[in-house]
Amino acid sequence: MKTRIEFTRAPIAPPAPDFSTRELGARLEFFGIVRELEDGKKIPGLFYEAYEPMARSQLEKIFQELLAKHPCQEISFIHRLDFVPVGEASLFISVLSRHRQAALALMGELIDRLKADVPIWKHAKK
Amino acid sequence: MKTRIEFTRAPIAPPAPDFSTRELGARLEFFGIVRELEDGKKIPGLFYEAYEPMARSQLEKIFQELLAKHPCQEISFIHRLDFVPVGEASLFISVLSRHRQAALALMGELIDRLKADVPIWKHAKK
Amino acid sequence: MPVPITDVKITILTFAQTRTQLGFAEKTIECEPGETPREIFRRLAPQFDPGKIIRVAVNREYADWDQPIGEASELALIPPVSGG
Amino acid sequence: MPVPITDVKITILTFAQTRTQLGFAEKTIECEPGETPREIFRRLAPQFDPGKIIRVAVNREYADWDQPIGEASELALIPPVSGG
Repeated sequence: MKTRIEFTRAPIAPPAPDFSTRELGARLEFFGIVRELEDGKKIPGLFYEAYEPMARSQLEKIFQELLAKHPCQEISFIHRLDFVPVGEASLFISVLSRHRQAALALMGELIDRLKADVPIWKHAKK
Repeated sequence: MKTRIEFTRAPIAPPAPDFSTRELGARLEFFGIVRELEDGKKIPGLFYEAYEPMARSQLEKIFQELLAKHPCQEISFIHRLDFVPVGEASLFISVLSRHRQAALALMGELIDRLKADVPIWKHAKK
Repeated sequence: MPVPITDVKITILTFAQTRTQLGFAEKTIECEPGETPREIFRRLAPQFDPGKIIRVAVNREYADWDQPIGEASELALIPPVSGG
Repeated sequence: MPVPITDVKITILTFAQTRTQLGFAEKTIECEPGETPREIFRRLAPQFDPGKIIRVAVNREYADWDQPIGEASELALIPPVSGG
């Protein structure tokens, strides 16, 4: 089981997938993209801030909980911070697993948990 | 609503995402990868064949059914045919949507339907 | 005066294990519009039994083994699929 | 003979709207181990009310507003998160 958490201030560059175990049949990737309308108003982008050490430990805990339910072999999590322009990714998650069902279930629950419990905030203004 | 279906004999090159509507908050990508063990035996890869015109019409029908349930803006579907070596993708699907839930639900159901009803077959030998 | 029954030309396609079972990938034959897929395959390959596993497609749509083919031009055997 | 209560140094962090509400991003203060987060913030910013919406983290874990902080070294206000 490999997990990776990254916070970056640069555009997100998804990592190359590692299929070296040769037993991974499914790779699922999610990109969260900044949309042009926020609460009905046109915006140029969003600012993100994180309580980074706590966000990391929360994510690690959530990963372990979810991996116990949905067997997957690898999770990569990248969140961009500071200004993210409209049309660019603020979030990237990839999940590798033997079977697609575990990857899909884990991905859905991970994003739900992220949006409920991981100390990251977005703002229309800095 | 944009849909795209491609069958290719070359390695799968995922298309660049189009966020030109600027209202798409979620992009989900699935890669189905050929695993080294098939029925417990080590293989160098798998051969895929398709009844291509029927596979296309089945997929179009499935897309329309699923889009009516799960509002998404774009589906790209690429299936590789002939020999696909272990560790390479036989299948790529991307879904763009406003909200992640629709993309996740559509992706899960689309792969289930693919594996039940779309005339594509894999073989260990040519 | 009854209209004479005109035979229709139909292309038969086989895939995966049905290709091995029937020994051909594609064949064009003459059928009557009133014939069903089951009757056509019984005539074409008496030893072949689709059982409950092999489906049939008429003009690229899943069809009933016992429904007359009408003016269809393509008939295909669809063994259990395994794409993905 | 009672052990004298030693004050602990604790770093207070604020994020998002709580940063504006409290007027600082980070501050180090002295607290007693028996103090709770609620008591510390009442002392630090009497006008601030976390209500039911703002959570508190003690040493980078969600904690109870009314649980003494003990030997903790970091206290953070966590308004509703909105990552993703």
